[in-house]
Amino acid sequence: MNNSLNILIYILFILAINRMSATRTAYKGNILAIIGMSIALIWGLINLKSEYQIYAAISILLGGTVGIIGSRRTTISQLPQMVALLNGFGGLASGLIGISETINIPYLNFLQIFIIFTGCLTFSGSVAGFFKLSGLIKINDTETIRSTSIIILLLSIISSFYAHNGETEYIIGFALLSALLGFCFILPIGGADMPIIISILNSLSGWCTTLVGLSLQNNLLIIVGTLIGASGSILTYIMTKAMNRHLLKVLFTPITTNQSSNYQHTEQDIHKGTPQDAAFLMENAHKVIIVPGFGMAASGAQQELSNMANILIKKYKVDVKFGIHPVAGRMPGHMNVLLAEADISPELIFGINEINPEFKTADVVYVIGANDTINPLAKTQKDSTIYQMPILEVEQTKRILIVKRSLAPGYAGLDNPLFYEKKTLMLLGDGKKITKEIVTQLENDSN
Amino acid sequence: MNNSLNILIYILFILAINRMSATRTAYKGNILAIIGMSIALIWGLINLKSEYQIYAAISILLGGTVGIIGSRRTTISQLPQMVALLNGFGGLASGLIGISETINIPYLNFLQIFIIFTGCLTFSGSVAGFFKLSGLIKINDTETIRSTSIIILLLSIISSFYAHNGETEYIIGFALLSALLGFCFILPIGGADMPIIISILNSLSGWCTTLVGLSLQNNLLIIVGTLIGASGSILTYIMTKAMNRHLLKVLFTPITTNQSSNYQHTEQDIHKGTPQDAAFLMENAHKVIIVPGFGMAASGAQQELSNMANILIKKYKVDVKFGIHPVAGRMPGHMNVLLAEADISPELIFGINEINPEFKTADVVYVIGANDTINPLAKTQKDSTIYQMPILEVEQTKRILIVKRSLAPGYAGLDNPLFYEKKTLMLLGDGKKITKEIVTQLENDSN
Amino acid sequence: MEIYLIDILILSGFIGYFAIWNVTPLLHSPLMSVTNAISGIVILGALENLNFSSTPITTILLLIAIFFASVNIFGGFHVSARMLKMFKNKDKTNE
Amino acid sequence: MEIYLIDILILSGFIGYFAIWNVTPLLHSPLMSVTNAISGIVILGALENLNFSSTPITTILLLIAIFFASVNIFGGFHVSARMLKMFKNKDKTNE
Ligand SMILES: NC(=O)c1ccc[n+]([C@@H]2O[C@H](COP(=O)([O-])OP(=O)(O)OC[C@H]3O[C@@H](n4cnc5c(N)ncnc54)[C@H](OP(=O)(O)O)[C@@H]3O)[C@@H](O)[C@H]2O)c1
Ligand SMILES: NC(=O)c1ccc[n+]([C@@H]2O[C@H](COP(=O)([O-])OP(=O)(O)OC[C@H]3O[C@@H](n4cnc5c(N)ncnc54)[C@H](OP(=O)(O)O)[C@@H]3O)[C@@H](O)[C@H]2O)c1
Repeated sequence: MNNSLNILIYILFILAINRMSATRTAYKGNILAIIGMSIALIWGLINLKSEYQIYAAISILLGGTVGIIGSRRTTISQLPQMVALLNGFGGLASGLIGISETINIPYLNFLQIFIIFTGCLTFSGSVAGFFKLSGLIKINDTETIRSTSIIILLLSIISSFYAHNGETEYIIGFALLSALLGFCFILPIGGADMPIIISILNSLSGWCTTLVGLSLQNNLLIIVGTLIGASGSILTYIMTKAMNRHLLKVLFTPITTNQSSNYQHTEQDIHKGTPQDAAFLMENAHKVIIVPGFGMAASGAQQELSNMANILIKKYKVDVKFGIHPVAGRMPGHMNVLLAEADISPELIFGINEINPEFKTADVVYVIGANDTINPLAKTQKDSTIYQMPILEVEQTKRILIVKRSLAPGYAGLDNPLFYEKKTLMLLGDGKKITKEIVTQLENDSN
Repeated sequence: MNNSLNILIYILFILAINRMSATRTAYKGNILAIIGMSIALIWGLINLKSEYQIYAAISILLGGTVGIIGSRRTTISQLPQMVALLNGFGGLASGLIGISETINIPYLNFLQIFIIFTGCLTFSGSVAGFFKLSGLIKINDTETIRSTSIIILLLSIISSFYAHNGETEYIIGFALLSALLGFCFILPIGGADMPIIISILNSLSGWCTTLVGLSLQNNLLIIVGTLIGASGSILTYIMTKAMNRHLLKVLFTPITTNQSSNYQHTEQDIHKGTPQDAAFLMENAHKVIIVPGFGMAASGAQQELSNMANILIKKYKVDVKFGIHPVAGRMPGHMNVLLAEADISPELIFGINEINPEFKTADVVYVIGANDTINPLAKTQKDSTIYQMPILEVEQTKRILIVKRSLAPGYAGLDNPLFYEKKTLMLLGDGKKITKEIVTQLENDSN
Repeated sequence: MEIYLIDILILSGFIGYFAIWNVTPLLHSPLMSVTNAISGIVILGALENLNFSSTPITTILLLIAIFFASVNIFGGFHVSARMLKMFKNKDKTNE
Repeated sequence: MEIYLIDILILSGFIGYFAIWNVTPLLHSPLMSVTNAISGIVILGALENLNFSSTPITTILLLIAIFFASVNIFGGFHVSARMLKMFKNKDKTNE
């Protein structure tokens, strides 16, 4: 009975993950996974000694409530940090299981040491990722942190030998060191690389599950954990390829935030435009390409953008396309989620390879809150974190409209020479507000 | 050591099968599989008692030689029956292993009975498939054969109880009955359904391997066998979908070869054309679609067809496309293999869904040796084996040229009303010869 | 049994590999979020261990583990559903 | 061990499923032919059993099995290579 349920559960999970491969089936995939998990939870509770059942149920209820409230409170643009944090909690759970297993045991085996290490590291690394993605921590002095983390690594290796003997103080010490290591290791990593990091941590949380499964001889945990571990690793690989980053570089190259210091401009160097200018340019164009970035997410401009596209298409017969960079925003597919939310037809949305040849023939490109993903320095500035990342080749279009609040750099901390080009019109202000004004203007103008 | 080799081997096989998913990597996939198999063979020989090594090596060498010579002697249009036959040999090997295991054993277990049954059935079924595909057997009285096979099925079930006791005569009897069953079961199945049958047998040969693995507790055989068994089953499913056939119908509906009897025509009802007519029509067309079928394979016309397409494109600036039906020829992908052999650019080749909307706008369609796959009766004739199979909608084109040797029906034994349409010109003769004459004519004409 | 254990690890790894390889980048975020929620299955480990818990400390540690794993599970599926619902709605309007 | 055995069957089945699902119909024939050749791995069963062969009959049966499995293996790979070579050549000329 137990084993056939285990099999049922992992089959449901495999089918769920498989469904995630197409937008049409992905939602159902999630439901399959929820069904599998519900079976697991119920079965787990039933098999519990009756004296513990009530406590476990309360823990689950409390945790579940916190999780759901947390998720509800999260705005869509905060989803990436939420995913990071949740991931960390999974790691923490494994770590705690590992610690509890070692209490009252004379000797730890390697498995248990691994569980504690990986679990705690995943937890604290995810928390660090959460802070970085929320913008709560900004790091300048990466070198010191890196040297510190090497020392911590050494300390935790040493402490693992002591922990091996099963004394609780040492085990706790080892756990804390592992956590510290994760934190210090993730902290100095370039912000632009955070999605890769989340993916790595995701994969680690899978491997934690495998390790716990191995220690408990539980085939369900082993299979599911390995599945997630492997899929996370592959996802990491695919992402590093999409960003043209090497994994080792992501992990070990210090960020140099001051790389743009030799590139100081003021608002006098730019050509400022008004929403009216923008509306005029776009309604007279044959072809407009819209390039959204993190700023669209931050200002929640997607619905206005959808209105703008609709008016341009219907009223002014403009050929409108959306060009989406694979790492625009703060997580892969971030823009797609938002544009889908605003009911923008998928036929209008194009990936980097399809849209890049089109910039040449477009009349106007409307960049809203995108910066790094259109930054031509990616081609030339060797010491930048985005060097050699493929960009959207916005610079080939006749007129460039850029909406952002200031001349502040993007996520990678890099100034953007496009802002100062003659053919660029800067629309300084909140993305949603400016787009709304453009829409109003478009509505009033006669075609 | 043994187990790490096993793991290495099945990893190689999995990677090999994965590589088969794209034309670019498929050839390498085959090589990976060959490497895996070589390791297996060498390791198997090394682990053999020295007294048997020489005999086993000789068997392998002899078998290998026969296999390679057989494959070399096979013309490309005979490949399908060759695959069927080889498949059968795999099944036979499993069956023999099963029988040998049961000799000198007081009681058989279920596994061994299954191995013998599946192995022998796969063998004889494949042989029947081979005969049918080679055209060496044509069956009319399917009903009798079907009733016979039910009797045999009952007999073999009964005999399995006797065989269970381990007496050699009964085991042999059971094996023979199983073989007879496979033969009688496959024989009456419609010719048009043979690729589905081969795929089923392919999958069965995988399951045989699994069974042998289970009986020997060999994880390599279990994993690889299940892999092939599952992939074969899925392939079967995909194919039945492509042909719009239901698996149960494939297996249990008798073919009624005489369905076309109410549709008797003579050569007087058709409009005969010459290669010169065909050349004239095509060189003056804007758009020509070429539809090859089994007749192209049989006559080996692919190279001439490639020449014809080239001349039309280069000299006469005609827009030439190839439309390929998924089950044209005698195996899935049959046409694609041949067109690839003749170096026809893949950009010119289209599947049924892409090409069907184009027939309306084409001026001429050049059908060479295709029949069932363009037969409009598939839409109307309910009792035919191709009923509801999607067809290439050749009838929508202004002029239809059909090359075949006679008015004989195609594989499904169905007459084709297209032959007698006013806009159709029949070019009776060998596919290659006629195409060659058209090429000569095209070369001589001035554009 | 050791022998089969390594097979299971390898085979599961391959399944993870195949399942992910075809996913469009567009769905990478929801995918991560779903797999993340699924990895909360480790909660079964905590529940199982609870049966053998001998001291209050381990019981409390395990209950905390259950709490956090539940946050991960419920929050993760909820976040995923939120992301995926948008795609789903869009798909409907297009049909 | 029984427990793990069924896991292995299921996982292998899934791998077969995933590996095949994306194959274009164009490659179904070579695919069948390659998997067919691979299923000749059953030859290892014959070789293994040969070590325990006690009577001439079983030895002969197993040698015949080895023979036919080899026909399947060598013929199968050769046929596959022939089919695939055509695709390979075509691909080169296009690059
Ligand atoms: N997608 C992922 O997987 C992912 C994950 C993490 C990091 N990243 C990294 O994030 C970057 C993404 O590039 P991106 O081009 O999308 O964004 P970006 O380079 O981070 O630039 C976003 C721009 O939006 C502007 N902005 C912020 N809030 C705004 C508002 N309310 N209204 C209008 N504009 C606003 C900001 O300028 P102002 O402050 O002047 O307004 C900023 O320059 C890349 O470096 C990428 O590697 C990507
Ligand atoms: N692809 C697969 O997977 C597969 C496998 C097995 C069966 N099938 C079935 O096979 C059929 C395939 O349809 P199809 O349209 O390709 O072929 P078809 O319906 O079998 O017709 C082939 C035609 O080619 C003509 N032909 C034969 N030799 C020729 C030669 N040397 N020169 C010129 N013409 C020649 C024959 O007519 P003459 O005798 O008058 O020349 C025949 O009518 C379907 O029924 C399909 O279901 C398909």
